[in-house]
Amino acid sequence: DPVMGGTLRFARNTDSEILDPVLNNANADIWILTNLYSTLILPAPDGKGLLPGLATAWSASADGKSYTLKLRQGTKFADGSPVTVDDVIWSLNRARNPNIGIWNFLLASIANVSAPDDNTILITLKNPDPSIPAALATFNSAIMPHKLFEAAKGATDTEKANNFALHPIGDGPFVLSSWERGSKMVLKRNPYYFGTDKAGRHLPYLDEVDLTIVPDDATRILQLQAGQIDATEFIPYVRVKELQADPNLTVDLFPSTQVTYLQLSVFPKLADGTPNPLSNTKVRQALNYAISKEAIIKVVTHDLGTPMHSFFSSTTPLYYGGDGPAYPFNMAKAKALLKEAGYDKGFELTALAQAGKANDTATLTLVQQMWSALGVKLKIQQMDETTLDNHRNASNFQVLSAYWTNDIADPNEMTDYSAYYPNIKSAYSGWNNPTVNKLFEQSQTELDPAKRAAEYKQIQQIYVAEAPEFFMYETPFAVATRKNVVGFQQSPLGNDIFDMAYFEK
Amino acid sequence: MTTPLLSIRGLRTTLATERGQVTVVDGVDLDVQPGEILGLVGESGSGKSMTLRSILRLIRAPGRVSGQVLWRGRDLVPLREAEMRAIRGREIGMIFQEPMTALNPVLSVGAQILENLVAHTDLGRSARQARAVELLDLVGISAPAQRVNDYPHQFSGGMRQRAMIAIALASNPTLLLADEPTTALDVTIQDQILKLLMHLRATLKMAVILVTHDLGVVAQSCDRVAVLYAGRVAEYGAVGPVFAAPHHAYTLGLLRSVPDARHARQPLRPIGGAPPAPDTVGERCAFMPRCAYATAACATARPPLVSLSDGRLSACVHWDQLEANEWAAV
Amino acid sequence: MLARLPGRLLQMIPTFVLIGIVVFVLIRLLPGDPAAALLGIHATPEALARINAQLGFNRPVWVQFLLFVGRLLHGDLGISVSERIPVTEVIARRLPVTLILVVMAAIFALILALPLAFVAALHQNRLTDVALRGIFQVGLSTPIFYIGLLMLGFLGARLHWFPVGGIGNGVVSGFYHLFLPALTLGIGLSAILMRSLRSTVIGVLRAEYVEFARAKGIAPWRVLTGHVLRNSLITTLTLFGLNVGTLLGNTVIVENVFAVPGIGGLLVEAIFGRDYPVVQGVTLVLAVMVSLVFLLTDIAESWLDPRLNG
Amino acid sequence: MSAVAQSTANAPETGSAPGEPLLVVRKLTKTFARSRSLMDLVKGEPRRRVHALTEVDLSVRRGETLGIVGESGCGKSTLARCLVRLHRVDSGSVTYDGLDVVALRGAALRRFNRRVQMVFQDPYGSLNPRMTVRATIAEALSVHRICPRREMPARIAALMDLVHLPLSAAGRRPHEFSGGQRQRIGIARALALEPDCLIADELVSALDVSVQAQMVNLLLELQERLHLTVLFIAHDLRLVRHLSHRVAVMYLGRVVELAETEALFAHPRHPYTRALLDAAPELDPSRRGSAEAAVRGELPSPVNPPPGCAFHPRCPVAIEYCRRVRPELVRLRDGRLAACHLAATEDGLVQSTEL
Amino acid sequence: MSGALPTLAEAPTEASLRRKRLRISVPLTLGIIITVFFLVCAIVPGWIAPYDPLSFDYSNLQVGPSWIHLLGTDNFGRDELSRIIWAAQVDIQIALFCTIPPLIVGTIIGSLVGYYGGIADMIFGRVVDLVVTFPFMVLVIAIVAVLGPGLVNVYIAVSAVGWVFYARLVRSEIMVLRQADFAAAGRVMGYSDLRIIFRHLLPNALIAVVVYWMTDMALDILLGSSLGYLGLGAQPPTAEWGVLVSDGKNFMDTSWWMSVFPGIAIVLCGTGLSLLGDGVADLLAVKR
Ligand SMILES: Nc1ncnc2c1ncn2[C@@H]1O[C@H](COP(=O)(O)OP(=O)(O)OP(=O)(O)O)[C@@H](O)[C@H]1O
Ligand SMILES: Nc1ncnc2c1ncn2[C@@H]1O[C@H](COP(=O)(O)OP(=O)(O)OP(=O)(O)O)[C@@H](O)[C@H]1O
Ligand SMILES: [Mg+2]
Ligand SMILES: [Mg+2]
Repeated sequence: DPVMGGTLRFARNTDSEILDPVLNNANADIWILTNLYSTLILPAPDGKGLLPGLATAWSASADGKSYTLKLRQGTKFADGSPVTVDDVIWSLNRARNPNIGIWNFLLASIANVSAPDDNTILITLKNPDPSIPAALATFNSAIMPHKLFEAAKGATDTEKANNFALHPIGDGPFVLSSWERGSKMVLKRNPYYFGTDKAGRHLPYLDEVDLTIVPDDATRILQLQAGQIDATEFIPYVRVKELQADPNLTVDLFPSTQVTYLQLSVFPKLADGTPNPLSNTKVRQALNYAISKEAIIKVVTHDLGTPMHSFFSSTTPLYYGGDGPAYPFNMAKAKALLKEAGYDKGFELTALAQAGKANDTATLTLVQQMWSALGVKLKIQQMDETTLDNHRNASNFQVLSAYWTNDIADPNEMTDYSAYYPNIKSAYSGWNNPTVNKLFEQSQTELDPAKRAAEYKQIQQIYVAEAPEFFMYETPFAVATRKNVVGFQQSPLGNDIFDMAYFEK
Repeated sequence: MTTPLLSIRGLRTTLATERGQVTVVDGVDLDVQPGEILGLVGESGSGKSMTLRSILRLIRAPGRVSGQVLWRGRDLVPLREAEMRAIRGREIGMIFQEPMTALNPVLSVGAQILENLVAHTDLGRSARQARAVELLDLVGISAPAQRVNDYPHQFSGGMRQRAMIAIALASNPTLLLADEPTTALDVTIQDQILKLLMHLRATLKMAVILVTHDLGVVAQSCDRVAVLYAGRVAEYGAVGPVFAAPHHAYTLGLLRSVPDARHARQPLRPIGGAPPAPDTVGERCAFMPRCAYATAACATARPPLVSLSDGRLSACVHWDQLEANEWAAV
Repeated sequence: MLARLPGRLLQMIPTFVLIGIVVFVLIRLLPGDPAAALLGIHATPEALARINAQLGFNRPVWVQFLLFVGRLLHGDLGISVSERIPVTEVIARRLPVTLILVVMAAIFALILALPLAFVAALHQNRLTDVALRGIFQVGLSTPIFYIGLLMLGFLGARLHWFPVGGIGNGVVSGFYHLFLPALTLGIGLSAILMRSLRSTVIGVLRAEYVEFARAKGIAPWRVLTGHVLRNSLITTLTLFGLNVGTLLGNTVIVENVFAVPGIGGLLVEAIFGRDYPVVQGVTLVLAVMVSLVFLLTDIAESWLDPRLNG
Repeated sequence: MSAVAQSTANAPETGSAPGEPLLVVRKLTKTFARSRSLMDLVKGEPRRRVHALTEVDLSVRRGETLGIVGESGCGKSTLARCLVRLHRVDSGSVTYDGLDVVALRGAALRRFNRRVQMVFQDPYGSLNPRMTVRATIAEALSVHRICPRREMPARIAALMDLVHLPLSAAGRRPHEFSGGQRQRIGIARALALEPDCLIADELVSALDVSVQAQMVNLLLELQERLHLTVLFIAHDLRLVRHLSHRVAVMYLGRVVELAETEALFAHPRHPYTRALLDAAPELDPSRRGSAEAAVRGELPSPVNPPPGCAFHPRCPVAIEYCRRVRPELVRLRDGRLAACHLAATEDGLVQSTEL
Repeated sequence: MSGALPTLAEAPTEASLRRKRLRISVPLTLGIIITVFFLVCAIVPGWIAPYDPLSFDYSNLQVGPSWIHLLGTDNFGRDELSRIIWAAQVDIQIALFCTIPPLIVGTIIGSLVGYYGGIADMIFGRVVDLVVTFPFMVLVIAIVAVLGPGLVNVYIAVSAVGWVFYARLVRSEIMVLRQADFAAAGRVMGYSDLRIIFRHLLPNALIAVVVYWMTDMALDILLGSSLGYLGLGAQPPTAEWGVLVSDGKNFMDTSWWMSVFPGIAIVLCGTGLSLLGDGVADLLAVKR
């Protein structure tokens, strides 16, 4: 049985920047936010389904153009003040305001939010949107205390948000108690949290979570081994086996939506005006075949990864993996395809990677070696993240090592990003497939789950066949804890879930 | 003759250099009588400073001192370091060749005097302070109470030399080893320092070994003189007779190198060549290659220092064939 | 020295202005701007423009510089782009840690280098000397992060003598936590100091005034403490002053390894995060700090060496 | 060797006959600024200066040796350096063979330096430790294009012979020589330019007596052979007396007495000269001086020279007038120059009542 | 006059002097041996390295030192020894390219500034303040971030900052040397300033420069490692000692050889360079 109380000391590799559900943009913010704020609907810890949150029930109208949600009774913010419909309406309106933050696109289909009565929220849409429940379960739709926010210092929304986020009062399982930037964040149990476990006990079990910042992987692991912390995330894959063998530790491998792949530019011409061999589908296919994912999975992920079947992870709803791994290693085919494309003499490519990410450079080093058999010379260039993003966002790259984690339990975010041209040219790759574009637009308003699944199946199949990326692997989140820590979970979206964690006696 | 205060026999000092062991003091014999000033002259590198340092055993390992240094009848050479320390500064004081480098630039002059007093006297704190001021006064530094806390760089060259003397005199030594105390100074200041030394010798009944380049200084201030050449004593005797009739060809050469007022702008008669580097002499008279009187006899062995009449010693085979020095005839 | 103090302080001003300009230009030469860094892969031209306008980074650089200087005169360093709080607060929280770290490191370096340099110098070219120099050569050639991780692994995780990184709570625990990182930094510095210190000590030991002190018949340890130590310290201080920059540079690595939220790590983070106000602020604070250290070493030197009071 | 002698002999005659003043110094003043602290600046204190030379008057005759003596820091080296233009002078004039030396620059200065050369005091410091003797001399020859490249070895050999250095030493570096030999190299280098005036600043001070004597002989020989005019600066009165035709005595940046050598040594007129002579130790042990020092006190600081006669604080015969009024360098009855009120009074140049 | 002729009989002959001048001490010999060893590695790594430093061997990942792989293999199964040998090429290159441009530029600027002083010296003083006030590593990181990672940019960044240290060193040496009488002698001889600076003063300042240069080379190899730790140094698959050490960091517990052996290479090379520096300084030193 779960034991109440205790302080869990958890080490992260980087600190949060802002604890505002709407203005944030870093994973380090997002993954902690769900502990401080609740949403109307909660994502299931396994990422597959949705659970009641501040709303106990929700339903769509027949035409799919409105949603009605029933608010839970008697929920309170961490300061004891009640959560009202006003808070809900204001929070959702703020979250979908196109001038605030970058997540409003998730709620772009909402036309209006209103409250027919004190217990009901009515959301009307511009067009049917099947992803709305999932969007309402996403961090940016968190319900915040309107009055307290307005009371925060500052003239603009940004200023108020900055100040409010220093001492945020939310309706999540924990409340921020102290924050030493760059070093330590203390979360205290929120006594007003509505959540209960199956036995009806009030969550969370823990009294306190201490989040310390330890940038270096090796140091974090040393701390865990020394018992200075109880749990830590981002265990390098190379260390997993070794830590699993440690009798004091448990290593959890949580299913994740994380995929690692190489992003490409498929524009006919590169930024410098030279012709781009990767604009040729056959070349992309050939290079894909020439990568031994097994070898990479073995060397880089130490067999913790699995090959990709689609461009998003197998934990994503509507995933279609029926055709097997994308481009299994086949050098003969690769050579043949390259010859067909007229590139059997080989060519040069430059791959960009983020400096200091050992796995990225390891992967590229392997790819470099594998492609050399085709006469393709890969140059690796590391750079800092911002410079890399700059190259990406200007489509000024050939190959770029990338990874992705979903923020919403729906495939649309990733598809919109990677495969849909009109928005950002399919992640700045320039891949423009009219069929995919049309299918995606349809799926965005498709209310019939079966039809939507079919549309997504087709999108994924086309994507894999056209190969606008080099498929690598999907990996779980590796979290190591002391043996006596039970119940900590990391959702496939990456959120650290502390409310069910406790210390075993 | 009274028993000498200090009697050195066969003093030999070997230093370790890049070229290996080098003997820089090569069998020096010397006597110092109580209360006398003994001049030690010789060309640069002849071993004057090393002789003084060897007396106090200020030669660092792996350098070695051997022979006999009888200080009031007690041989200093075999003494332990701790015993030696009781003699250094206490019974035998020493002033170094260059006051600029021998005074610690970061300690006040007073502090450097006090060090000596702490080590060798049981004066109390204030008594020591008073003594330091008294010493500076003694060596002729005006307003000593104010200057005692000054640092060496705030002193002029002459004052630094006086400060060194004050330090060496701190615990009333019986013998003062003065290594070229005036070489870096001007004539007028040199004159002051030498007169000071002679005055102190008289009042404190202290013996002095005075190392100098300057034959005039020897003539004016010393009772006896020892002429050093290539790490050995070439000639030893009372100043007057030695200057009047040198008994070593080298001493004669030195005296003749000095310009003579009566022969302005006439060529001088210098000793040709340069002194030998230590340890390159071999078994012959070290001065032979430069000597006008050299004969085959000089080449057989290093001539020993032999006792001549009235307490004079010479290591010259031809001591009796030398011309008398000319100015002595005046 | 005290007479020259105001002059020295005045002399710093052009240095600070120069540093300000160089930093201003240098950081703006980096590809991407604060908005791009904030938004990462979510950047769209509109969002970039919106945020840069909000932060005031759309104005000409010289206007920004003048505004920066204007605010600076009121003690305002602007708002951190990533942390969204005033830079002064960011620095106020991080600076003390680094200060303590650096001071402790300096002390460790001196404690290590000074006696060992003496030992080596006194045993010149003998086995002790060769061994000590060998060890310090290893210290000099080992990457600092590696020394740090070894310390953590052995003294921290294995022997449990020290905490594995972090800064703890409270003063005592703070010092305890900073022990290993300071030692790591100190080892690096001591290796640099040791080398020249040894030859300095050898030189001082040969100095005539040391010989003269011996001629006074004072005890050897008094010669060492009264004459050799003091004179060697002067050189050490000079050398130390020259290496403060290196020391601060190494905090970048050490703070990372030991999870110390200091200013070195902050600066690099801010450079990578294009957090202009933080980079400017931290650089300025570092410049002031280093200049103060120079000043302090100068004062200490002139206290140790009366010749400098000329 | 003969080449050197010849070319000097063939040097164009520049008008003035032997014995005529070749180098004339008038009212030469040189000060060095001391660094000023900000405090001084704030307090408005004027920049403090070292008065190294104050209104120095001198003339050197063609072919003569002028000796200059004086205490350390009295400005002897500064004077020498001003004469060869190592220092810029503050005021006053230096005329060399009718040429205004102070105004020279560029090529003209270089031409002047060829005629007036200097040999330095420090035998260790004045030679580039990394250059062999041959290179040192060859550089001088080639920079000034003294002779064609092929003739250079012969010229170098001649010069080395002139200063009595064995030719076998040409390939060695300075540290392989003794002090006296180094001074010879320095002289050879200076003579390579075939100068007609040589300024020897403490040429022998650092050397042993026996070597000093060798150098004195060399100087005499060279002067004889090459008709050099020599400015001989030294501490050692015996040497100055031996070498010089005339002697100038300096004190605290001023010339206090200038006379024919023998006259000066026989009858010093300035009390400082007298003190200097008294203080010099005689070589005859039977003629010991008094037990009292010849002069009290130390050289005053050139930063704040005393008012009136600079020597008055140490002068045994100073009167009140000396404290107030600075004596000018005047020609006394016997033709010598001296800057002393009392000497002037003795000669009746000044009415004693004026004092 | 023959009496004035110094007798040179006792003086050592020219030949014996030359021998003495070139007498090579034990430390110097060691320094030369080590340096030459690494130079050979750098010039012909292919002749010495037993394996291709780049070829993967998936069946031999992270195996410890053995007779087959003397220093073990890395996480790609690459032979560690071969990688270390090939890395010498890069590291010697780093050592040279990071130091020679600053050496030349710094020496020239330092000489001129030291000799002439004045305004240029004051400006230089401010530049020195700027550079020493700013942590060296941070400055290099910033410049590399501007230029982009990669060795060439590291060279540019280090040179852009590093010349100041050489210039400062040379300046202070020249300031002392220009007071020397032989500088004055040069002026009296009518030599041009440039001749005096570069022919007379500079050669005498070079010892200090050489000693500093050797240390600097070793430090730059280390800097490469710190930059490697941050991913800004040599780009994969290029082997570089510093990067090898920092790559091995994650394997300290499981495969210690991956970081220890390249570390030893750095130590050895650094030792060799500093022995060489001290030895050469001894040889060049002018005895007095
Ligand atoms: N530390 C040393 N190492 C090696 N040789 C030395 C050392 N000190 C002195 N010598 C040599 O010992 C010899 C005697 O030196 P010493 O200093 O006694 O000469 P000196 O007569 O005092 O000369 P000076 O008149 O120049 O002071 C010289 O040949 C000198 O080169
Ligand atoms: N470059 C300089 N800067 C400042 N002061 C100087 C400089 N050169 C000389 N002086 C000062 O000028 C005065 C005269 O010095 P100078 O060297 O001419 O004396 P000197 O008579 O040659 O002494 P010595 O006999 O010791 O060589 C001294 O007080 C000296 O300190
Ligand atoms: Mg001596
Ligand atoms: Mg002089």
